[in-house]
Amino acid sequence: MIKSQQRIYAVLVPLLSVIIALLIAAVVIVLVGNDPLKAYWEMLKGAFGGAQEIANTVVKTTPLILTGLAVGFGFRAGVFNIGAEGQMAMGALFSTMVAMNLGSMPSVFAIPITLLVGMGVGAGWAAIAGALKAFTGAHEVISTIMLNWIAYYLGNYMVAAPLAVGSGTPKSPEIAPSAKLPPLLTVHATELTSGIIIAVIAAVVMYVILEKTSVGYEVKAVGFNPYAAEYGGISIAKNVVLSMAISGALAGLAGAVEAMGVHHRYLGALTAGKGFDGISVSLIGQNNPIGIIFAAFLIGSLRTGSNAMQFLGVSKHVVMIVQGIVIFLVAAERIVRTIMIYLRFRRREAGMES
Amino acid sequence: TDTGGLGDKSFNDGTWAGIQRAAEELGIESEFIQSYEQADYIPNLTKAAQEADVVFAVGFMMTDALAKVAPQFPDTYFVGIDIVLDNYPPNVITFVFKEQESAFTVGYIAAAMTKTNIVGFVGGIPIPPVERFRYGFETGVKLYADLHGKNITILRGYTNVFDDPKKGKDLAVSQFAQGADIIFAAAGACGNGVIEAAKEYFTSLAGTSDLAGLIDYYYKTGQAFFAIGVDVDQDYMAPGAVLCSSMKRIDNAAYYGVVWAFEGTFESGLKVLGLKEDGVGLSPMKYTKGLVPNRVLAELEYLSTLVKKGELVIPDTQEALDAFTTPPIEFPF
Amino acid sequence: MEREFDPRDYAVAMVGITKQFPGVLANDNVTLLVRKGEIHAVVGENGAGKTTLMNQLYGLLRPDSGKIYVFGRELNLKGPRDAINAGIGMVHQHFMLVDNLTVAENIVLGSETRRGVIFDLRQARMRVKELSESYGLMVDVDAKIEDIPVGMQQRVEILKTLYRGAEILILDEPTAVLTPQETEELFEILRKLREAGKTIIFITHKLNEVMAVTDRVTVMRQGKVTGNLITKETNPREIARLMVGREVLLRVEKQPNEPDDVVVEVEDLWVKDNRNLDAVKGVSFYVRAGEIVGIAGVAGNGQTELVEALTGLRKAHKGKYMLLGQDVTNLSARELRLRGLAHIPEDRHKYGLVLDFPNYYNAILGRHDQEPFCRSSFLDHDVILKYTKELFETFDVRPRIPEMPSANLSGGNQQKLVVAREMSSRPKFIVISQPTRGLDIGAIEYIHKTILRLRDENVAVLLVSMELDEVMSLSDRIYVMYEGRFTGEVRPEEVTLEEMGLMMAGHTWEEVRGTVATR
Amino acid sequence: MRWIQAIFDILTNPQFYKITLTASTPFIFASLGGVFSEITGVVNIALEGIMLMGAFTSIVFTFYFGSPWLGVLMAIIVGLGMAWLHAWASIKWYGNQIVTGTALILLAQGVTGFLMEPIFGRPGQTDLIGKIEEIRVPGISEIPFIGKVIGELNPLVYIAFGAVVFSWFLIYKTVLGLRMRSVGENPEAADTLGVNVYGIRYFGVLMSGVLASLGGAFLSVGELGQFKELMTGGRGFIALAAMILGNWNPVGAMLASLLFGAAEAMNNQLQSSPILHVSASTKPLFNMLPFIVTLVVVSGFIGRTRPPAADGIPYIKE
Ligand SMILES: Nc1ncnc2c1ncn2[C@@H]1O[C@H](COP(=O)(O)OP(=O)(O)OP(=O)(O)O)[C@@H](O)[C@H]1O
Ligand SMILES: Nc1ncnc2c1ncn2[C@@H]1O[C@H](COP(=O)(O)OP(=O)(O)OP(=O)(O)O)[C@@H](O)[C@H]1O
Ligand SMILES: [Mg+2]
Ligand SMILES: [Mg+2]
Repeated sequence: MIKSQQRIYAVLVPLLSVIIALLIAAVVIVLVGNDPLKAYWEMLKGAFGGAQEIANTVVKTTPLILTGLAVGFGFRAGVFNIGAEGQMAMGALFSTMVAMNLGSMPSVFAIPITLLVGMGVGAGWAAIAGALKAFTGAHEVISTIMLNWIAYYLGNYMVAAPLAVGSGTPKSPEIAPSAKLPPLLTVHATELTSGIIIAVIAAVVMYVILEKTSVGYEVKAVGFNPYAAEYGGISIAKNVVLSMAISGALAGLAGAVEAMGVHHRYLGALTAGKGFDGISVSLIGQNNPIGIIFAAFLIGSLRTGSNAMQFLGVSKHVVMIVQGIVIFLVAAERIVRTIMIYLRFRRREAGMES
Repeated sequence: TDTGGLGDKSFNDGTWAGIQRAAEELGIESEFIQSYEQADYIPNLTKAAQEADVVFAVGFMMTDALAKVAPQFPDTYFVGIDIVLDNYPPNVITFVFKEQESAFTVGYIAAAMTKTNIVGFVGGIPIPPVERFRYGFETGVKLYADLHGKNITILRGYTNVFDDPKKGKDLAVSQFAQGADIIFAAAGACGNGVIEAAKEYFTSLAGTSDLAGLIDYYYKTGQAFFAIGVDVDQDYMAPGAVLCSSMKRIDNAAYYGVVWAFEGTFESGLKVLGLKEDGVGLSPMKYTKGLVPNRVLAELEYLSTLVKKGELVIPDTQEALDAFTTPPIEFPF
Repeated sequence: MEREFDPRDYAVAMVGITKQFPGVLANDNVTLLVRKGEIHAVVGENGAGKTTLMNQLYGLLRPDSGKIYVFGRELNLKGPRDAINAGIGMVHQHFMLVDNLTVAENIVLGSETRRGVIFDLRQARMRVKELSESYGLMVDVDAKIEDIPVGMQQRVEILKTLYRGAEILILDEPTAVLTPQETEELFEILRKLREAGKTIIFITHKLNEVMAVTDRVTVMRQGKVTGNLITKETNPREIARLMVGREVLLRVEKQPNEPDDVVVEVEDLWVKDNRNLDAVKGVSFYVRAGEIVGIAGVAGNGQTELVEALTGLRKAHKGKYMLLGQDVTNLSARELRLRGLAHIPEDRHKYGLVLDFPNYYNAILGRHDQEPFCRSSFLDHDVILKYTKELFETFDVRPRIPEMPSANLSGGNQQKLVVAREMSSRPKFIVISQPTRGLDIGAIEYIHKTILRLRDENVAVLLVSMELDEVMSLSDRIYVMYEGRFTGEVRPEEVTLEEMGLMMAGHTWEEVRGTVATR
Repeated sequence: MRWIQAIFDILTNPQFYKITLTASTPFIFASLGGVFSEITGVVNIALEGIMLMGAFTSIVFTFYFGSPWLGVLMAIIVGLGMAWLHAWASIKWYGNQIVTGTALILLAQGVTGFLMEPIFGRPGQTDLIGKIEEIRVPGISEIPFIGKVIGELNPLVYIAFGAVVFSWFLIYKTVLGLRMRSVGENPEAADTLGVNVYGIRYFGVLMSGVLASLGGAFLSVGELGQFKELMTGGRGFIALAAMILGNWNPVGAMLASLLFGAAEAMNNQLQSSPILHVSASTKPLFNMLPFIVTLVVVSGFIGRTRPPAADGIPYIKE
């Protein structure tokens, strides 16, 4: 009974948070002289108003699911992977470099190979932090932050100089057509990426690994209590590295999917903070793979909708504010719960009076 | 716009200025969308195409998006700034600039004005436009040095980002510390930090920060620290401390893009704008023109005509730069 | 009671206290009366509600109903600060010390010596030194808590209360983590405090301790008071019956047993401790199938390191460790387990359990990747659940909810879970360390019986315990450990407690025998 | 050989040390802020956001009132406000501290970006509006070499080092500091001694707001005289790393910040060095230097650091 109530809260809290955040943002919108209802209607249309809009929303959601899973897996295994950003960049960069050269290979090979390269490189990049933690005790928060910057600069440099094509663009050449993820749907120039399928599969795989396998058992044990894990014959070092590697593989996959499904090449700013967004996504989704899918969808639709809002002259920053408030309230969910209890209490009182 | 957004004091702002100028003259409405990230370009361009008659894609980052969206909306005109496409549908025009031709002028001035015989270059990410600024700058420096028997060292550094002014400042300060007295910044918003560094150093040297004081000091001692601006006329940002700016007339390009579309003279394809087309150029040096010897300005005027006539070609690749040798030039005065 | 109840007769009078937790009535109309200047024992099974009662006296919990009088004044405690002001001090069951602060800092925290805003450490040290000398509570004022032994930590806790001028001291299971020597020292201190006029409430599971130092006893069971006794007029058997509600064997009955082949052989083993100093300095011993070998010694003489080396948690840098004829020196815990090792660790929270795991996960820790629980990396939850249920049934782990996080089990049941898991792994060799720490007499009885059963099933058992009684009553052979070396190997029936004490203080068996003989 | 020569040149140039100081200052402020918060047991990942708000606020008030010092003062007040939000959510409501921190970063980015247009009439970035000028310390500035390093600096740089001393003193020498450390390590123990756990945690978090905000203000009115959206550029995260590397100790955090600043200064100087023959377009790789140095130091020389035991765990009373 308590458990089912918990589940209801897990859904209600984010929803109510969104409502509260929109209410606060509405005040801001009024203050700058716009009509919040119109703006929100525009936002809703912008996110779900048609095939193209929905496709856009899904495109935004896909990498967020994967980075959310990456960070979430880390949390479940007791490591704070703040480096999904860099792992995603490296995954995208190297999968692009491989996929550029797969000219004649058929898709059945080219796509899996490219995805695997993205995952492998992401895993490797994260495993550096894992190994440093396991063998020298270096705090993963420091090392992943540093690796983020190194990845960022490396990526910038690679597309500016050695990989650069074109007269002005910091971008790599296009990947081989056979390595592109076939779009599920094309509306105008918008391609609904089949990466979403990969992301959902990844969520299922993460769930299975965590809940159904001895690998999940071991990484969780190490995360919760390394002493007991070691006592139970579980290698701490191996599992710290493994946890980071799996987390990084998911982030690397996000990069590969983004490169193969959306941009078809590597660009310096491809990650655009999605690795950091993964932290919020995983925490709004309570580190639960299903929750993460919904959380990513929530953020993805807010972002997509906000672009439409700009046409009314409401700046994109309003949506960042909304997002900030939503995440804030989800973190301090007790605030929202208290409000809910208060509302219910009021309703009951009103009911008694009438 | 691209993710840089308006207020970059560079090409987003430049475009917007041009569009607004045209819009005022033609009495039409204009609106902009700023993208969070690259994945937004396609949806935003699509949305814009559905609502407007002329759509601008500003910045090289939008190349792919433009190529994909434009063919979908044949009745809408698309103008790309800093973009080169592989093939051009009839409704697309793109502009690129010969950055090297404008940078060569500021390089020439820098070489003429340095007292330490060391000048600096601060780049952002070494993408081709940034590099073309550098090639031009180095060419200008070399030309002056060769023609006037000076021996000038160029310090080069990159911030590897475009949006962190503090990094620009730290790099500029490092170059001043290593003896440079004039620094050219081709680093987006990082350049603001370079300008601030020049202002700080020059102010500290002269003991005053107002324009008259700085100029007086320069006349008295011949010493200064200068920054050179980029993309738009940045001279106003720190009067006296910004020697000049190497401009891309993006506003002109944008203006013509709108006007051509509405006047029906739209011709699709790539337009490369250089000195000749008035697409790039030296800022008017509103505050500092008096500091530069007239002879230098005259030489520069002459060299510019050579460039416009195609008799002097400014390198636009590293190889061309390495191969560049100063041709025998006889000034007619 | 002959005359009207008058709270002024008592230092502490808790009357009609009731405290309900979700699902548990922890205190059910409890009345506790403590006279001024006495040492008053509160005893009872695990979970009887002793700690809950004391937490209410100290202001950490608020009673649902009931009244609390201290020196005749009714108190309405809103927090520990009120209790401190009323002259109450409490030494908690789990120490409340700040590990990375020094002893002096811990003692004065909250009532610091100061000059303006500045913390006057010099004065703090002085005051603490004075205080510790006047009560004979020796502490190293400048040592960090994390570097001092538990015995000293305990004294720090007591000093904390005295520093705040406590007239009434609550000690919640203070002896659970102490060695016999330390316990004896503590009793001396308690007596001294009583002489100084302090009132002491003393919670313990050990009836001999009750008999040794207290004046009166309150017995609790399942949230209720089941007896108020005067120590001199009662006996352990009676108290035990009131606690458990049935007769309890206070001493195990052991049948002699014929040991089998040698299972474990250790030769000249050297192990370093965390500070990289030699903790085990060349010990050699053997354990045979079907025998219990005890290791006795005062805490901190290398037992912990020896156990860790034997169970794969620590490297030995010299020596040889043979298990079933194979050299297993420095193999990992995993490999040792595969070869038939089981281990009941001394610290069940740190090593024995992943507290955030559900019980059924903890029930397979160490065998989580083996058939039948795991097939080609996939866990078989049905099998695991069924196995856990059986385990809970056999070993009487309560409550019988496999899905519950182990953190929510009581300490006694956590220990039972660990014991159940390790014993059911069909070990050839089991290392058992401090198996009954903090457990009530009912649970102790059960665990002792189980250890003997293991022996009778022909397992080689190594029992390491600070409880001299425990080692003496269970072991077939005993090695006494002092400063990393064995001072002797004895059979329990041929030594006296006094002789053991001498050996634990560093005298060899020969010396001890010599002294005793010449005397 | 050339490399050694180049590095030697740099190390003997007083400007190298001066640039190190100014590059380190934002990290010093923000990492001290982190120390204050975490030492009482509250993880504050929002440093980045608070810095950004500080940078913004100080420029806004400089813009309206022409006084950068007023800007700094207001930055402190706004920093307190941001920190209070963090404290309120994570202490009073037991919020997940990492998430509230992330939320505050987003909020700061949104609010500063949003207010650009109404206040300055255009988005993106402001002009050079005004800043605090360097001051020359008489006496010190005349000493050879050292005078060039520390004789003439932005007052906020001196304040940053003052803040290190102040923090060290507060944390290790005062009653409040003792209580802060106890609350971050074992709040329950502190509570049983009547220490006001929540009050102390509020104090720690609010201090982090003041300091991080100063770090941001240093970037805008201290160094550049302008505001640019997202101008903190991840410095809050680097400060977080500096705090950990410095083992949650103010002096350690300062040293880690200096290390980072020195690596950044070395990067800038090496890139600009006229005697190194490195092709211009590979120079951007030098920008990785500070991060690689930190990674090496973390793993090689420092090893394990130990966070306060109760760091990040909400303290829930009965
Ligand atoms: N925080 C709590 N939440 C829920 N129930 C609790 C809590 N604390 C104690 N209880 C309940 O109160 C009962 C009494 O617990 P208490 O700790 O007082 O026992 P105890 O007599 O001190 O046992 P022990 O001898 O093992 O220390 C427990 O059985 C438990 O069910
Ligand atoms: N957070 C909790 N939620 C629900 N039940 C709890 C919780 N914590 C403890 N309990 C229950 O409290 C009881 C006793 O817990 P407690 O930790 O007080 O042990 P104890 O009775 O003192 O035993 P021991 O002396 O062996 O430590 C158990 O029955 C356990 O299920
Ligand atoms: Mg208890
Ligand atoms: Mg207990």
